[in-house]
Amino acid sequence: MDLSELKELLRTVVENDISEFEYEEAGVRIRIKRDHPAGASGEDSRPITESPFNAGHSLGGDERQSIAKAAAQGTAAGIHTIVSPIVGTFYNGPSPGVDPFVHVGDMVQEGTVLCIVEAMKLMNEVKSDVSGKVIDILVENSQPVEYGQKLYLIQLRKG
Amino acid sequence: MDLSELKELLRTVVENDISEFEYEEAGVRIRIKRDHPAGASGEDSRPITESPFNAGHSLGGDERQSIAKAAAQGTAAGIHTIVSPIVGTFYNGPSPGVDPFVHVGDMVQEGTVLCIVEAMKLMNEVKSDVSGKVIDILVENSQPVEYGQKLYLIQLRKG
Amino acid sequence: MFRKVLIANRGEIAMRVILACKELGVQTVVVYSEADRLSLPVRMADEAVCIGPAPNSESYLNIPAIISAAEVTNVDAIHPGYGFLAENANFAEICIACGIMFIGPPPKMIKLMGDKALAREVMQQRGLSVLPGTDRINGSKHFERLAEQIGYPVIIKAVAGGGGKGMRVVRDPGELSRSVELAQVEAGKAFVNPAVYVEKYLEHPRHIEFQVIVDRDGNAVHLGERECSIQRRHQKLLEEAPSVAVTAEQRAALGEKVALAVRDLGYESVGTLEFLMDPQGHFYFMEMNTRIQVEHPVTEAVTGIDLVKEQILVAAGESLSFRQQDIEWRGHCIECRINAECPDTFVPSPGTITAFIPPGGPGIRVDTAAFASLKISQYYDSMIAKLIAYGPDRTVAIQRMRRALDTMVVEGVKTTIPLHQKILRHSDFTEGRLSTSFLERINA
Amino acid sequence: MFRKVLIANRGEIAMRVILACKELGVQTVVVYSEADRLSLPVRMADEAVCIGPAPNSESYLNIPAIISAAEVTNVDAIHPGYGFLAENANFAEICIACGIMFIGPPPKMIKLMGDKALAREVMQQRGLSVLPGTDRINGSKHFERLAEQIGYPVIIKAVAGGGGKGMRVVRDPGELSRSVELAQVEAGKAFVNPAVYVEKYLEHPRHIEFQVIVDRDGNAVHLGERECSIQRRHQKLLEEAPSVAVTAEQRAALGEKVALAVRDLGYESVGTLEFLMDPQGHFYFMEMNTRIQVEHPVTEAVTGIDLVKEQILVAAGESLSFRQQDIEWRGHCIECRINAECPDTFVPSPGTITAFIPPGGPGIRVDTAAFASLKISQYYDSMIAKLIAYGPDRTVAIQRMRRALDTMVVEGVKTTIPLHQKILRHSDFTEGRLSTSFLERINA
Repeated sequence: MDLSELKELLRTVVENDISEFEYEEAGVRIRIKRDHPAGASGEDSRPITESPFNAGHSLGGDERQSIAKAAAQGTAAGIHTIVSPIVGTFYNGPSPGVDPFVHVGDMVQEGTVLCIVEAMKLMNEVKSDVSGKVIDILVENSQPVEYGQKLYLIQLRKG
Repeated sequence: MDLSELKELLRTVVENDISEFEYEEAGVRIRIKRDHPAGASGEDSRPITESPFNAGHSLGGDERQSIAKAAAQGTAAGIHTIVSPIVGTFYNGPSPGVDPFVHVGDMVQEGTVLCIVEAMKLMNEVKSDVSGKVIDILVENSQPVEYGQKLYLIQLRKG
Repeated sequence: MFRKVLIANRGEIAMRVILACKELGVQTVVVYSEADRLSLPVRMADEAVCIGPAPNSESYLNIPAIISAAEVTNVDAIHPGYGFLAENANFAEICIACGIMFIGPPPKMIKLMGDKALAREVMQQRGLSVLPGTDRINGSKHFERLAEQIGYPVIIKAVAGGGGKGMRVVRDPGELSRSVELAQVEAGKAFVNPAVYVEKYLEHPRHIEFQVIVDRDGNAVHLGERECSIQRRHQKLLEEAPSVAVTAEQRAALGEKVALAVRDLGYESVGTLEFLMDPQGHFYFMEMNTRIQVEHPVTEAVTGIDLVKEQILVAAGESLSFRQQDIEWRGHCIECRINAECPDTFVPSPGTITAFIPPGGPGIRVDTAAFASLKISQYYDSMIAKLIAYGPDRTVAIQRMRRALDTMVVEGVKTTIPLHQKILRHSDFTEGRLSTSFLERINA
Repeated sequence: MFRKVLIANRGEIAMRVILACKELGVQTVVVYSEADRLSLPVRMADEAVCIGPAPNSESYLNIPAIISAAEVTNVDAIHPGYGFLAENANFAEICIACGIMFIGPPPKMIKLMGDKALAREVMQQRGLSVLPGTDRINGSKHFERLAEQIGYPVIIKAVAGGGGKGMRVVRDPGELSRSVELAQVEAGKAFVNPAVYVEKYLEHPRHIEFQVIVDRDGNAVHLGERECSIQRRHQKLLEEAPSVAVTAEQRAALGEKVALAVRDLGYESVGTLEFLMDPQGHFYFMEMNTRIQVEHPVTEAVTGIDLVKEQILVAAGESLSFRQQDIEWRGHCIECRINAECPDTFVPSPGTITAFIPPGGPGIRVDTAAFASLKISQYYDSMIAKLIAYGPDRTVAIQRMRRALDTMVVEGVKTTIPLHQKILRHSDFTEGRLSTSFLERINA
């Protein structure tokens, strides 16, 4: 079976909402498994309430899910996500009015301090655990962040 | 099996609301699983109560489902199912103590009277709508039957 | 008591009757159409019998099939629920002829109250006020003068009516003749019987109804009123008990009249007398429903009486276990009908419920046969759940209903939840300024 | 009143607090672990903050993370629910030090009642009977004579105890020494504090507890008793109010003592005093829980008082809206804890709930955070729902609970439903012959 046939098969499996598929013939073996073939979707009757948390918008169920997944899986190939290790307030620099630790485009080393998350008056430094280039900063200065919230995207250095 | 055959198989599985399908023959092995084909399944905490209906056992959810499916789809190729057109009491012959209209093994024609379903003192004849051989009688004499309940399996005459 | 009862209905009311029977230790049989094979009542009843395909005429209105199912399962009685055959005197008569108790009033009472013009008459004779109106009109003569006497606006209603069909409001004398003819055609189509009558039309009345229950020994007790003013197209959407507009004195006085009237008529079982109430506090009898109502839970909450259980007990010949003086009204209760329909246009929204999380916590009752993965069929009524909130007073009942609506999850179909959320937060509702035109007013 | 409250808990009690806050018009924030990202409280709260990974120590017991979440969301108060940090005096102190109200009693009251031996002492001083027993035992000297005086059997209990840990029954004097040592080791492991004490062991007592609520002005009201005799491994499984074994006179007399005692101690908030009751009708104070109990709904049902709302109001400095003479007990209420565990072995049964249909109808309340497709994590408590049945009397409450259990659907995990079905149909239960050994007896 070639790639285009495989892709077509995958599409068919998804379209038909199959949760598991196995096929074996003459040395070829295919196994497809899907976790949430349909899952809850559709309309939510709950009124959306405004929240000061997370840059002025409440995290809806789907969003919470996608954050969880992203945090768990990392993102696209070669891009590393730095997440907040604790709940607290994000500061991009050592004190107000001072230059941020890093800007988009900066190269960082493993161990470079990226930001501070303040929790209970304690300033917790968040260091990069990889070396590479900062390609995005996902939160605003002095914004509250939760555990596991994505803070920085780092393009890994090749090789 | 080529891709178009596989796709057709998948579609058939979905259309018929099958939850699991496995096939193995001469080195070919296929397994298909779907999560929520239609009804709820799994463990049921409800105590099973005895019912006089349907030969002394209550129809559980799954059974009801399977009857619905069978009634809707017919059964395997070449075998035709005669279902009850009404709710009532099934009689295999014209009156008690008299020979049944048909026995397993009998050949029947389209229009042959197979049984009577009594509803509100009215005797409703059920005729065969195909020609073939009676291969199974699925209910006991004078048993209550519901709408759509399978009564006879007829092996269609070939050609 | 009955040993086994057949339930000739579906959805939440079938579940409701199953629950009552389980509490009474009575076995249950539900009949169902092919479309309801995976329904909750089928799963929860002791026995279930498929009686036909999805269309009502071939299943839930199919009298021979239902009677045949009752015979093969050997039941003592049939509970018709509401809708379908619940107010079909012919069905009640056939049940009785087949030796099966019909859980409802005697057939002649169903027949009497099924004739809206006659019901007006007998209730008027028994001291209930009715709106100025005519007797039935078969031709179209003389009634112009009658309408003139009554005073415009008037409303034309079908004698055999119900559900808003064959109803027409006439404000201009010039339109009377044509409106009568149209109403007659509509009534003929909807109810076979084309007869109509004319009545004074109240502009912004409240819909107030009284619950009664009568046993075979002639003990007649009223359980107070329900306010059902919030309607769309003459169909109730939200009900409450008690009504903020009814005083304890009015409740006692009208309730007594109502109980006396139904006893005098030889009524048995539960029943509901519907009134219009004008802003001056006058009550006008409109019609009597001879079955359990959708909105019975609000009365159950404030009186503590299980109406469905009592209905079954009374049908089995038991004497009522309470008298009028035992009835106390306590607290306040609101019911919201959660329908699978667009909350703006009221167009039904059939489909598969993908998520269904009913609300819980103190004071909340949910009557439903819905669950996640259930398919809502286009063949049947769109009501999927009744959300019932009780509290020590109306303020708490409203707070509880709001949070229940806000925490209820229904996905896969559109529902009336957003409309109820709007109603429950509208100052006209919270301050009790209700009338049958409430919904038009707040949507305007 | 508070503007915004943070809920430092999960599952049904987090939902319960959200519902109370919604009724009070208070904004809610829930904190949650990664395992609870798709939970109902997270969906239903106004805001939700992830505070850590699944293990309790890193999330629901992670004080800095919770306080930090409270600070960034700018809440006025924290509701701890039950379990987790609810009876952690240190947490309550930190909340107060950070300017956040702790919705519970003053920290020193938590500390006092956390020392079971000291709690015995102060309550005995205030006129409550306790079982004959010793003060704390640090070494293992002298207590043989004390045990002799008390009379065998005796029970060894951890001073810092709870949940059955560090408890040992001793029937044979020869086993006392070894049992004390083992209990000390167990207590040390479970609670850090190895101190134990010895008490007379009652063979078949009832577990009866009294609910109190005290406001900041010193108004102390008792809301009567709950019977919680049906336990497995010292964990409650089924509770009811009132107890069939407690007379109105006993309720009034002990209730008054209890209310006076807690007021005298300077207690505030809701609290529960647990007693053992011997067959002669004597009550022995065991311990006091300084939080809302799992079984609070049975008291809510029979008194009509919303305990969680009152708890929040009292914490906000409001005066109680009722006095002792306003409290009336009406009807009967039973609660069954539906746990995701094997009904025979009580082994937890984590997994994904594939179908979840809570029962409805009159008199039924369901407190739960479960729904179809929810994953039950092995990290947390196995209770997935509380099924609460109210009726005008115990007979009707039992009938309703039976049919509620029979119509509840939980698929995908094993539950305690079959065990409750067995209990509710056992003649010892229906006739009220209860003791803490009930479950062993009926399973024998």
